[in-house]
Amino acid sequence: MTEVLALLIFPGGIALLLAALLYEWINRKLAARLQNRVGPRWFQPLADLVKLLAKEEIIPQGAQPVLFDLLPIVSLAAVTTAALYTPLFGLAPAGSFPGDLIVAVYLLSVLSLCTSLAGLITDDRYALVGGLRVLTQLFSYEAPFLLALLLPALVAGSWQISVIAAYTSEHTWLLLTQPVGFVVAVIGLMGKLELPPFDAPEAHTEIVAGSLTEYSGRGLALFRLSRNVVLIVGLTLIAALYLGGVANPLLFFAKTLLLLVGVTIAQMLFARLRIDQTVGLWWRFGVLLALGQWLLTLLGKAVA
Amino acid sequence: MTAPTKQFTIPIGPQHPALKEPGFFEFTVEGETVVGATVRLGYAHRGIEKATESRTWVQNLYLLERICGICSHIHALAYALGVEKLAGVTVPPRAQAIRELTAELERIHSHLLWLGVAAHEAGFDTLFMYSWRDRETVMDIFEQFSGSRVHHSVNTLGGVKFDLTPELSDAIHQGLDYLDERARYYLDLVQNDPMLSGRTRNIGVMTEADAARLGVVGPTARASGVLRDLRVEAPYSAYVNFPVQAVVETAGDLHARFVVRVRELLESIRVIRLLLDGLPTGDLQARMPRKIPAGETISRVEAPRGELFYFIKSAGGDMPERIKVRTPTLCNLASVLELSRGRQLADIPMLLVGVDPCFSCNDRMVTICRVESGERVDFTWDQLRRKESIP
Amino acid sequence: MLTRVWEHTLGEVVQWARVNSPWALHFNSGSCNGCDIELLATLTPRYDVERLGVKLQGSPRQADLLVVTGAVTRQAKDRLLRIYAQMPEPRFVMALGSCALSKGIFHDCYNVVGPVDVFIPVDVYVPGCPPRPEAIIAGMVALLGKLQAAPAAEAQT
Amino acid sequence: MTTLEFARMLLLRWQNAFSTPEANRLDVHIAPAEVQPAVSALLAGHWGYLAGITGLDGSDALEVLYHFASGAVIVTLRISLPRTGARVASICHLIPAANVFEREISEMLGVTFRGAPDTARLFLPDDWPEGVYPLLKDAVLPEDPHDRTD
Repeated sequence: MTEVLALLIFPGGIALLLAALLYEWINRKLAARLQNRVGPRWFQPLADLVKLLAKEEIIPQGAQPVLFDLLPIVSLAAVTTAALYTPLFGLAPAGSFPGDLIVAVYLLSVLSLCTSLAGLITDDRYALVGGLRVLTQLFSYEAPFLLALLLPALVAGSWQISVIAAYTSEHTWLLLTQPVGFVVAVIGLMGKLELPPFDAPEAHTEIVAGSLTEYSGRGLALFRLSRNVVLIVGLTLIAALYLGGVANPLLFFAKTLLLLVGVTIAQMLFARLRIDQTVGLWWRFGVLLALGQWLLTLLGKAVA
Repeated sequence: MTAPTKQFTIPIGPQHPALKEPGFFEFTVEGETVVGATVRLGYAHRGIEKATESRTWVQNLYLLERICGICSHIHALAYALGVEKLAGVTVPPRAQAIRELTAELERIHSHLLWLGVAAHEAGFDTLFMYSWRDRETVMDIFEQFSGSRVHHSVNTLGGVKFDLTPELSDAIHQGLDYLDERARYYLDLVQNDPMLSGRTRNIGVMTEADAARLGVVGPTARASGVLRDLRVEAPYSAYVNFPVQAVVETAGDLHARFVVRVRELLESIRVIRLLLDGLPTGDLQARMPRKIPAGETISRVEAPRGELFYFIKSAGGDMPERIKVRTPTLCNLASVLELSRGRQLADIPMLLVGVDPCFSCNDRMVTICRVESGERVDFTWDQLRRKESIP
Repeated sequence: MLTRVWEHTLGEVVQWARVNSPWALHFNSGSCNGCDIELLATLTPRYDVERLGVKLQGSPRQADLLVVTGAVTRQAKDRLLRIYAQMPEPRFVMALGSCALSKGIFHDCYNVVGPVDVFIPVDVYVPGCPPRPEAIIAGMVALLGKLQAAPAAEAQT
Repeated sequence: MTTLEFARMLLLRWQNAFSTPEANRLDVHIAPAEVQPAVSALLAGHWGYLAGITGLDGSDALEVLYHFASGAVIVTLRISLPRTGARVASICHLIPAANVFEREISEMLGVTFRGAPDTARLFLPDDWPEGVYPLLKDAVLPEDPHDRTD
């Protein structure tokens, strides 16, 4: 019974979705404040979500109707599953097994894959270009992001999130010993979420709304929700792995918030990168930096 | 999707987020690289040139102001200067100075607006918000001056309608102090911000020879090292007594177009300060006849986007015989199509916005120009190059 | 009984969401730019319509509110109809500026075929040449007020 | 030699008449057949750029005015054409940017530009009636079907 509750209401399920909306609001509000604006009201993401859910869903001509409906559902399901393995709100994850870190990271990528496919199954040209850009970007940030998240696993000597989290809370913050890995992980998360400056896949001024151009109601709502869940799961993972574990729920919440603030400020500072610049950045610097940090860590382990 | 060729076409407009105005562009792309471009305007074609023939000389002033909401004063100014020339009326010096002042304020408003839109195209919304926030300073001045934020109607035939009170002068000084500081900040930003430079440097390079030959005007030409500024070359209104210095950059890329426009902000601020301090005294208006003597005249002024060309013909009645307007965008648009080939799709909005196209201005005259590698060719680089070989 | 209460509550919630999240799409059907820049100005720091939940969307599919500026020209007419058709229900239209309301100063121009409301139904009119950003916001608030006043069941359709 | 005198010298061979309506302006009346050589002469002298082409409907003839500008100086090549079936050689192969201006005139006044690379409909709407040239003084323009002014 308690397990079902934990899955459906807290910390998974409803609480997760509400928290996702809260994080979106913080992100938008802070962005607005940094731009000298007042910004949205606290319930804005909820209103957007409910409105989209109640809106007419148009399946455009030329689109695969089954896939068109299914993709948003799959992506939301995948990312909420990923949430099961992460210590949401600093609490013990609902599910845990050796190697769950890799599973979680790959479940998060399902969002990108679904978004891309959503663009590719329609006839819309903006959506096609958007879908291709999502894929291109996925291939550029995925490797360094993965490397950066696996670094703590290397240090802790386990592929299980709860074990690594326990390790990091007992030792010095990995942020201090592995700063490069931390930076790559945060920037990788921004790439995953298509936040500026990595928002080329949905660049309004070039390709309207990217791969989601043809989505109007429920599908768009679910995709937006999935992205917010990825935001929260990603922040949780990074905080757990790099910012000293999950010892105290309140403190942990503060840590993820701090990360969110950092991400928002970074997203306000930069102009959008062209897709070729994004790829170049990741493969020229991201991968090398992450690999360099790996080598150093391995060397350190060998010496010690 | 399964087109037999690798090419497909991305339409931009007439409703597209990159264009706040209607225009219709088609870019043929291979992957992310643009191989062809066409444009079709006419969505904002209202037929103003014809309409001028059934309105009196004074009524036309208000019609022509509404050719464009961004450079409304400069359209009215070009028209008024032309009609005054035909009528042989000399405008009092104070009115001329106020006209120049309004034109320069409008330039600040237009360039700040452009900076914001260009930043928005580059996905740099923070800069968009900042520059539009600062633009409100100019809008406030306009409102205090004329009562309207957009269509100021400062001009009348024979002079200006509104006087510059000492209070207003103080308010403008105050606003300028703020804008001066902001403009310096933007100059630093467009020159030194690495991410923005990454999107602007070496993009859409137009050499001095290209610029001269394509007949581009305004900041687009000046960013390529071509000194084409009517305020300097052929001073009109009060520009004789309160001269401006032309801002010229030589790089010819998008970055240079950013720098030229921001430096022009500083130059406009400098001239407005001089104008405020040395404003001549006297009347605001000269008497204009209701009927304008028969004749033809050409009136050219430097709009924020470049040379604005009016041809005015009077048959001696109380309505014009013919008014022909050639806007700067028309001269510059062809260059975008030329320069877009071989570029990344992501650079296209930046390129477009680099010349600051104004389709409302263009509405009376519309074009399709195709630059395509394929068979549907209007004129291509090669043809342009051939023109160069003509002795 | 229970289903009716449930339906009523659901209707109220949906209506609340709709009133609080109007996403706008801007179409220029032949305007002089004046209204367009004032509309854009409402997004910027001084006016900031994100306070009301208004967001400018790029795709007609994702918009609730179509903002049309300018008298409708012959060439833009079909585009206007097409964009309106692409919008999902429920959709609303705002005619912005004198030209969109009555063709304004371009009333006798040969390429202007009419104000917006002869082609598509208009929910709110904002007069002015151009309307100030405050007027545009007032127009949006008026529209949202109209929505709020509508019975919940109607909002659900 | 001033810019104006230089232009006068370049165009001496093609002109029928010179006139100077205002300071800094030179109007050069030429025969329609001599547009291309005259433009070539200006180009050969590297004189200015094409600032625009104006079409006028005089009462008995159409006029096409090619405005070239160099600094403050404007040189206008003027040709006169019959009101119906007007034809003149295109200068697009000399100045590609002229295409835009020529198309405007051909749609607005019904002048045919021989040798123009593209003569498709330009800026009037797709459903505009054939043979109606709005800037002709006697043009019968289509009615607005939605006029509510009465």
